[in-house]
Amino acid sequence: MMSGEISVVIVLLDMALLVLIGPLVTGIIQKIKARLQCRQGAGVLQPYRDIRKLLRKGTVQADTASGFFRSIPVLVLAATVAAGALVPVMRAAPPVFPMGDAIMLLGLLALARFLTALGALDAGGAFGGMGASREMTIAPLVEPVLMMVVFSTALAAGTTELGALAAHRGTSWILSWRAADFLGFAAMLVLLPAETGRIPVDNPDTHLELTMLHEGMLLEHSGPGLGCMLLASHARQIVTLGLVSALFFPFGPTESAGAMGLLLGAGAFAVKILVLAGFLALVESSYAKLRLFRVPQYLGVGFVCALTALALRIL
Amino acid sequence: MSSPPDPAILLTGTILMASCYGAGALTLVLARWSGRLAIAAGHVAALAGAVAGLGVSLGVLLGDQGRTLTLPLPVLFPFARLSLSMDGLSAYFLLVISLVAIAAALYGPAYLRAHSPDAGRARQAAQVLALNVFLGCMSFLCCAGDALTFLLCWEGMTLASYVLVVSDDRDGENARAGHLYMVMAHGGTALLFIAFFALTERAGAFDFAALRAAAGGLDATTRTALFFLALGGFATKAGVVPLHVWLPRAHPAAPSHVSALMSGVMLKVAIYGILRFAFDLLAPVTGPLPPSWGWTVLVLGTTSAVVGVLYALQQHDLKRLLAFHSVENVGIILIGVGLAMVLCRREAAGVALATLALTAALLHTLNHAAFKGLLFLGAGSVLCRTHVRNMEELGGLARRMPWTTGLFLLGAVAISALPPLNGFVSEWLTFQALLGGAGHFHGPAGLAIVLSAAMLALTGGLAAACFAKAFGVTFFGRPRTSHAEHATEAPASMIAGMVWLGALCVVLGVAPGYAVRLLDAPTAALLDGPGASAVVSIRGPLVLSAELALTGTGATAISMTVLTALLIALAALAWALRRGSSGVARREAPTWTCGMSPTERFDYTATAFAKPLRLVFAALYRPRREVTRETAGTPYVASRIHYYGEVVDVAETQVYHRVQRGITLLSRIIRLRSTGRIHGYIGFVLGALFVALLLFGVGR
Amino acid sequence: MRAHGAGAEDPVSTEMVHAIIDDIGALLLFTMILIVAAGQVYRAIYAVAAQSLLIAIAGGVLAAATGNIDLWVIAGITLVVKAIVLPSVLHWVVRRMNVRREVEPVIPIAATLALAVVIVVMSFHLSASLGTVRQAITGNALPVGIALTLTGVLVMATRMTALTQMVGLFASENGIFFTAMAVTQGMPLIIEIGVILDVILAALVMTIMVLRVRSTVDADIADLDRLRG
Amino acid sequence: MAETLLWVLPLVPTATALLMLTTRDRRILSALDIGGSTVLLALTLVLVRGVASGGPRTFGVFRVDDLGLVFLLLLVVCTLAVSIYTVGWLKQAVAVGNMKGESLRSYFVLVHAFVATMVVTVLADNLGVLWIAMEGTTITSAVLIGYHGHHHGLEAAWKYIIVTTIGISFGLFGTVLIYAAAADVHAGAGAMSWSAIMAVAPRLDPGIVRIGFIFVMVGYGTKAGLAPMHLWLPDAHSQAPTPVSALLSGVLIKCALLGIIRFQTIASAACGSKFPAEVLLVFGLTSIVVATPFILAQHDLKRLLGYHSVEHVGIVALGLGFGGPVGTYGALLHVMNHGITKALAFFAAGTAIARYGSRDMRIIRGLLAVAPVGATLLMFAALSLAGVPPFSIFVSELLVLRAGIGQGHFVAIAIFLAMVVIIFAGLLHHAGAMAFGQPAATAGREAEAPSPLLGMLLLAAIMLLLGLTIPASFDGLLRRATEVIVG
Repeated sequence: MMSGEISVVIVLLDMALLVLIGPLVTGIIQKIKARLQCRQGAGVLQPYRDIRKLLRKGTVQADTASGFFRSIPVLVLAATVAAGALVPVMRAAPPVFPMGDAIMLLGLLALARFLTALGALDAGGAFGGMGASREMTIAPLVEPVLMMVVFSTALAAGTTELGALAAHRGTSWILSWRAADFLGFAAMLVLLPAETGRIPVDNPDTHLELTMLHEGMLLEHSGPGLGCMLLASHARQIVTLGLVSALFFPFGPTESAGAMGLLLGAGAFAVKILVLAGFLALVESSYAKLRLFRVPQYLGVGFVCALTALALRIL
Repeated sequence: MSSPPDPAILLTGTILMASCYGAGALTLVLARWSGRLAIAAGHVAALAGAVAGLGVSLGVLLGDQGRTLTLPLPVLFPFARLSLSMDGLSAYFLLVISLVAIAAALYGPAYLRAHSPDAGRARQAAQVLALNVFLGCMSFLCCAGDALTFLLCWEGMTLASYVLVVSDDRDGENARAGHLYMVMAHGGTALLFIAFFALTERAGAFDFAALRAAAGGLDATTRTALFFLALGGFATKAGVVPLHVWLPRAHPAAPSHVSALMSGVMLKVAIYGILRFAFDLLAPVTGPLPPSWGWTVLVLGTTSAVVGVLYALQQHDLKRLLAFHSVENVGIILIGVGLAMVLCRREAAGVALATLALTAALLHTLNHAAFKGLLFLGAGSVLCRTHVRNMEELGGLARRMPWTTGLFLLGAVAISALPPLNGFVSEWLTFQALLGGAGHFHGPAGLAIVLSAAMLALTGGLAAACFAKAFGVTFFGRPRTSHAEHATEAPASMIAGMVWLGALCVVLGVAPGYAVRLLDAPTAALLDGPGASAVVSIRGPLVLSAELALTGTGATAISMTVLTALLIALAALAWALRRGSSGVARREAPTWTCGMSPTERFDYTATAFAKPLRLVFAALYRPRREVTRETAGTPYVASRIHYYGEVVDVAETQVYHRVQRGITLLSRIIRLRSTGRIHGYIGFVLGALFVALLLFGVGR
Repeated sequence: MRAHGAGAEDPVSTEMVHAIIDDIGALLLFTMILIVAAGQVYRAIYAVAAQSLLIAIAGGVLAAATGNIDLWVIAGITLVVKAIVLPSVLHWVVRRMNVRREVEPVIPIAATLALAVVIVVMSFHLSASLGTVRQAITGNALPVGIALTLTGVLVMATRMTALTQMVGLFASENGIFFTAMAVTQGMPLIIEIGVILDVILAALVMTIMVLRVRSTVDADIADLDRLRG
Repeated sequence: MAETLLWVLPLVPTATALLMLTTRDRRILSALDIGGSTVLLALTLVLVRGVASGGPRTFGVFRVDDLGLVFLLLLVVCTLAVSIYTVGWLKQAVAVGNMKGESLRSYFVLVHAFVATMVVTVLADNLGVLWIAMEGTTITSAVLIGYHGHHHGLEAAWKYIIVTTIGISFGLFGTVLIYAAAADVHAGAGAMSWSAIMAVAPRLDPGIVRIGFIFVMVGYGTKAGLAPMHLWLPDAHSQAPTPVSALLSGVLIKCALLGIIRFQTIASAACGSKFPAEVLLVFGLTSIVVATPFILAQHDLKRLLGYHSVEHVGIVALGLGFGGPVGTYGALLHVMNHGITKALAFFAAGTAIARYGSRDMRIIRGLLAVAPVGATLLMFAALSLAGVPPFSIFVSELLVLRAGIGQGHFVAIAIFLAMVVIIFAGLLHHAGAMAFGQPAATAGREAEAPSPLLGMLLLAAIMLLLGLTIPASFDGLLRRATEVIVG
């Protein structure tokens, strides 16, 4: 029944790859932003350095936090990375042994977000609460639209398994794109900043209570814990980008081919990610952050696009 | 898989269950000597009954499919022959009931002692009696083989739960809640009476077989009318929007383990009724079900899901919040049911899809029973340790009640439909079914189905937000009042009850295939299709797969088991990472509050947490908000600011209150206008005679 | 009792009986109108007495016609009890408790009269609508009876004081008696006597209560309306 | 044997009453009271067995068939319960001063005279005798209603006696017409005996029977408390001493119903069963609808129960109107169930009222706290009146419902159910408010007296039994009674 089957090893390889290049993407985005702002900016490897530093440090834990607090970064990281295992990176086919599909992926990301919010509340204090509240306000509005985008492609493919999706779309994607695909992609582009926690929805560079969503929740984490959280947010970002690439322009061997095909896929993936990263950087440096209560309208644009995509797909 | 058990054993099991519940009901006499003794004995009996029920249901479900187990009851009423008959569907719901009942029975005694130590004997006796009657009625309602048994159990169930609601605490609030509940239940039952008797009078008999036969001869309109009557009756009980208003009042009022039963199980009994009517009793002999049925149910379900969770978000009473989530989850179940109705008995693709949808619904029934039961029990242990239901007055319980916290968190993750727990499984199946349905119906119908999928996604997200709030504010941060300050962990027997349900949540989440196996009998029976596992877990119990049967690039398959393993492995890795590469010690410091010394006033409150969403959905909430500021002399210095805000149920205020006020006012007026003069009396007699003579007397 | 259809030796022919009964019926209706129109309690009482007298006469006529002994007895009893005893009792009561002599209507007497007319028309229309009754009940006895009964009750409904209500009650029972006598077969004697005894008993109880209320609270019992709703 | 019983049965209460004239001592009076009722019950049971074996029996103007037996059973059971209840109730009433010690004898005598007249109404075969006995019940009970002597009581009694006497005289007129019709075809004194008329019923002149039945329906309907002739009922039933209220509401209105049923059988034989059914249906529905608002907005506990009698009589009429074996069976069962339940309700209400010294339901609060057993019984009675299982009325209402749906009277059913639900809401509201909450300071805290409880428990037991099952013997009785009506 499966068109092509990829061995578990490669799946795990994908996953590892994602985790490893996650910070790099962030670094690249930062670099591009700096350039666009006519700054030198930090090196693209800065995120790695940050994480290494944090992992070395000791932790300062809030005295009100409960025993759960320490385990939260761990679980968040695990959930995010596990989501990474569901994204086809250098393949365009489902794995031998089924693990999860797009819905599962979104579920895992939601799990990570949920745990992050809990962690923020655990320490008490206003920042965490505010961050969690805002994050949990935006998330329920993003998820359905994301889900609709997934559906709009899944309906064509008849499956929500990303590998199978990719396989169905085939590598000759750009030729086979229909109006629905364009609209879906547009919706996806609108959602990307929200899902990756960037301007105009969130501002990753500050805890300022006026602007932050995600960062506020990390305030009480420190040392290795914070490191895990940062790593997780990098991973989350690249996983989201990976989801886009898998949904709209998959590339890679559909058969469990040799190393050559895999390398080709990996290269293609890198290119796609770079493009998307550039897009994000562009948006981030050309827009201002929206007021919290403007965000629903902003997402509304995405919703309409996704809905139209669905309509075009079904009707 | 297992050899079909001997019917005799099952019969004995059924009788055993009956006698256990009966005995439990009779333990109320022990209250004559000691209330605590009565409570204990009654719950033990209930536990035994539940175990027996579990055994029986498993026996039927794992036994050879399609066999119906029948057991005639002693003739009570000359005009009807009472009987029990258990097929896959009944057995499955019996299973659900028994699973939760076990937890409730474990949990109950300690809870009642801790929560209301001053309870009088009469009250304890009433509670024991009502609890066992409640469980017994629910169990036998699902096994009812005829209309009268069904209705008697139905009424018994309502009455018993009413007693439990009003018995918990005799302040006016419970009495009012119970009143509203009882009245609406009665109204629903009235509809059921019509639906049933319209069939029995055609059939001339009460047993379901005869009703089926009678329904065969119905014309389309009558059939649909009857279905909607029944749907109205059951929807009232299931708390479907807009018939839900009683639910968030009555469920929290009951003792927590009863709340768990009411929310986790009693609503499902109504689902059972809908399924029984739609697929079994009223289903046309051939051809698909009338489309109006399924679509109505689908729409109702979607509405309930969204409205339920939206109102839940704005609740600060822990148990009311959970009750509103029951509305939401019933909605999710109904989405699956409605989809199954729409799809069933269409061409081949339909059968598989319908099976998928029904599997999703039934599985969610079980899952919701598990995690909602767990959550109510958790809320119960918080309640009985702090005697506070308003989460604004709680906080910081994680350090004081670690077990309760952990188990509640488990339930929260499950109900938020997050992997790797059971809530996600059934919602995943629902999504797949919806996608399949959307692909199956092209055109507007398909679009509607996808939209309800989107609504389902929205529901999931909001549920997560809601429980981030509920859990975080209740258990994390600093204790806001001395109630929370001095809380201690709940007694072991209560923990045991919660652990039972928690384990259920994990097992159903990690290895759902085994639960799907249990669904073979009911799904095959209702849809005369291949049965659940043939559709959903073809590749063994560890893999869930959904054949969307569209362009056929193959089924979507996920494996909760593998994924959980992966999660655990990764968590282990991450833990190693987190321990840090250096051995620098961990130290504690106060939470960062911009340099001020933090107090509990700094912690985010539930109201504040839910505020953004309240503003986003203000159009629907119509929130009431009053801010009064006392200024000290100059208007620029506010000495204190009072804030009062509440979100009221629109259906309740806009519809129910008006109707009620209208009726009351009308009757008051009529009563005050009525004369006390004898001349009026005589006049009425004379008038009656005069009119009667003109109406009936004049020869025609 | 006699079998159906009186024999040839009857002193008066059936047609004649019909004629007489109809005439008496007319007179009864007239008295009824008097009762309705009566502005004084005494007049009402006298009218009832007259009515009872007429009924006694009717009884006599029918007895003569059918030669039915029972009817004689009934006629006698009616004469004594309803034409003499009960009216005088009422008379006594009125004097005993010196109430105002005027009848106090609830609705204007003219309206009551109108209603009475409606009732009469209705009852004739009714009995006309079922043709075959005539042989079972002599002449116009049925419509007249219905009219009297209902009008009597009408009087009860539209008069303030308890006494006038009792008057109305007797009037309506007169209607019943008239019809009962006119049943060609005649009623069984015991029944009639039982009925009359009951009427007397009821009258007795009512009188007692009227007086009792007079004595305890100085009000007319028919005016009490504290129990309502 | 059974024949002799026919004339012995009415004599039992009469004799009891006469015996009572010999003493003034309350204990002896109560003893006689209970003794007389017990004998009555025993003899009735003998009669039931006799009829079950040997069919209907006739003796002069008396006749007993299964139809009558249903009502007779109700009568004797309630009488016994009343006697038991009276013992304790009287003690309390005398203590408070509601009853004057010296006038007790006349009270007891009147009660038994009342019972005697009711026995006669049930056993009467001759329609004239039926009428006489009916009027007899009016007179005796009127005196009992006014017994307390305060002018509320007198007012109620006056309204009662006037209105019902009017009604009864209509009944007499109807009887006369039916007789006239019967005498036409049947000739002879037999023309007044129900059984004889039934023999020739199909040949009766339909027109005159129709008029006659309408008169009887309105006349006896007044006595039975069918709307809109019911207005006297709440007054009378609320003002009478509690045991008398129980007899009035529980039994007397049922006797009137029996009268209606007797004529209904004649009418349906003469002019087809559709005509009387229609009439009954209309009056039944009217009663249910009319009773509703008064139940909702009621503050006086005993008036509330009075209006419930209106509602339930309406339900019985509805059942008879739906007709058919099911409906009639249900109606008869409802007669029994409502009689028992309503008596129980009045008893429980009476004790509560005595405890709080007020009939205002806004004052009776927190009964469960001060009198758990009594409160529970009150709740039971209320739930049963509201038609909740496992109490008896549920079963009979269910049968009436079945009949209605079976006959396709969907509009009537819709109205009926709507009203039942609304009434349920009101009743539950009242009962819940009385039972729960904190008791008022005025509430008497003394322990619950045994004898009233005994009387109530007797009735409650029957109520529960009939709710859980219908014994075969009783079922047989009801079936045969149904055959008497439906044929």
